[in-house]
Amino acid sequence: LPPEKPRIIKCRSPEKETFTCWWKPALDGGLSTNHTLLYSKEGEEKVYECPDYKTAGPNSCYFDKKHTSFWTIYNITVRATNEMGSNVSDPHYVDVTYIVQPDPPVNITLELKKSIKRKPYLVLTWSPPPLADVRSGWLTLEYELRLKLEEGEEWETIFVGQQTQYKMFSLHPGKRYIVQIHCKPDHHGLWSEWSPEMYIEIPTDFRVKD
Amino acid sequence: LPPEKPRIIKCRSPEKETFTCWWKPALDGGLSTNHTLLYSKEGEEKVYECPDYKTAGPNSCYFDKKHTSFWTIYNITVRATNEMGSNVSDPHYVDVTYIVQPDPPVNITLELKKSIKRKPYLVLTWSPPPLADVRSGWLTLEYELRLKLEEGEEWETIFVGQQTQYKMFSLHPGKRYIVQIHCKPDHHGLWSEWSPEMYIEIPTDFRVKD
Amino acid sequence: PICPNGSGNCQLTLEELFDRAVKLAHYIHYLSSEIFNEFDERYAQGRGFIAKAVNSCHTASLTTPEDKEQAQQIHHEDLLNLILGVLRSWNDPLIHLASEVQRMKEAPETILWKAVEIEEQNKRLLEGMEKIVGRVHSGEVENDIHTPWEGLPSLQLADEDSRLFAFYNLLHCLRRDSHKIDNYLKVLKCRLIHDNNC
Repeated sequence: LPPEKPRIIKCRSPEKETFTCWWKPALDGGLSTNHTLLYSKEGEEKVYECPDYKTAGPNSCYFDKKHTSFWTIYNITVRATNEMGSNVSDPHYVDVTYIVQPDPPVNITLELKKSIKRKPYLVLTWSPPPLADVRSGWLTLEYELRLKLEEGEEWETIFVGQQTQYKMFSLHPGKRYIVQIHCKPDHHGLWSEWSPEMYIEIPTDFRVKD
Repeated sequence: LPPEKPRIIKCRSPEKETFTCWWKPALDGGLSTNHTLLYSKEGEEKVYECPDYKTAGPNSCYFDKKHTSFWTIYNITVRATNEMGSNVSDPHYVDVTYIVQPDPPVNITLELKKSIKRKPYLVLTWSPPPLADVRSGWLTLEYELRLKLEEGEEWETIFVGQQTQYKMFSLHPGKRYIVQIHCKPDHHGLWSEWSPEMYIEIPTDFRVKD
Repeated sequence: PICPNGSGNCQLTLEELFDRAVKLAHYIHYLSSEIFNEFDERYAQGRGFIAKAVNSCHTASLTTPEDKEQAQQIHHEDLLNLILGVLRSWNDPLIHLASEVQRMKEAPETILWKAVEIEEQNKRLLEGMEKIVGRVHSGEVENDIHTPWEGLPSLQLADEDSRLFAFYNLLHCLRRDSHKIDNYLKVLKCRLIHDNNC
């Protein structure tokens, strides 16, 4: 039998300069199957082949700076071929601006502070991922943090816009919290992975004196 | 004695369309002294005199739209003359692009809202200063806001880019805050004065139910 | 992006093209200001270069709008062509700027990186502007507006003061021209996309 239809899983750009697409290989019924990624650009008839099948690992195509334009929409397909025939995936349209997924924020610090009337609060600060920081003004990021009691089930998620600092007021003295932060380009693009889990214990003597 | 050397103090443009220069009059030792502002423009030999000594008050020269060009270096000097002789200031090089200092933002509103998860947040909105024509795109303004607890010492300053609205998330329930905003042209120019202080009290019942 | 149903071709809207061009032009000018300021602080203090840097940009012969009224009165196709002309006029000098900066004595990494980044992003903006002009222009994309740059020898002069002034002047002109492009694109976007109601 000719191979089944392959499927393009996703395409991602870390910084609006390069991007990578991954596909799910076609079920090949035991015959050796070869995959080819082809693409055309909006308004052009010409069809190009994937410039680099290696850099991003198996079943992937990496578009370096030279092959990445963010002035156009890519129409991408993958063709699976074996000795019995071939099959082509559905077209996958890619606009690089919409597939930007930054790396997580870095340098996260958690600091317990006491306000003037001894009210405790937690100050979180963080920095943009190195690449975005260097390109400030070009890649504007928004942040969201989440926290939960260590033994708790439910995360509480808080959107904080472009701030890189946040104050938490309603905390349980004597409890341990887990905190994570992630980021996303301000208009289009995708949330980064969550930053590694960070732990903070609220001391018991921080009891709030009302 | 001839007058001492006059000095050009500063030049400012409030809306990137006109500009004004002010000078410090020369000490005249009691003799009546007359000041003349002369300027030449980059790429031209011709020397012009100040077009309007009146509009901006004493010891000033006002350049209306017709006399204001951007991306061009003005070489400006002031000459003080009395019956004993005259003296010329050092040249003052000005590109109006870099001396735009707008008026503060106006129509500032503060509104307390509750997020879906009952978290209180403050929505600030404002408008550009009336003189500034941001609609045509000729002038693009960026904003920065600062706030502090009424009894606090330290201002927290937040750069908000070109938005004219901002959501503040981490607020002390039961506290009174002071808020101000100022603006600056994108890239070059000077921050406006801060807007008048505005107060907002975060109600205590906004405490999150654990 | 608009992906017309069934047709094999999606297309970026003019608004999306302008959004990206404005953001990129803003970024290029931000870098151009930074590199100028860094160079000025490190190499030009007390040398009185500003007085000499008058009327010496290789793009001076391109008559560009110098105030709001001129920018609003010029036809958008002419302004687009002017932007293309200024961008093209910077292709060559930016290639040499990046390589000559690398030859400078202990040029800081931040200046080096910016010179390369500006050259790359300028090419990118040129690609985008040609696409926008192609969309907006009724006729063929004009290819003739362009001013030659003969400044390479002065970047390689043996006399340090003259060589530093050549760099200063090039960066001064880059800051100025990139600001013009940034400003004109914002005016054009407000005019063509938002009906002068940005």
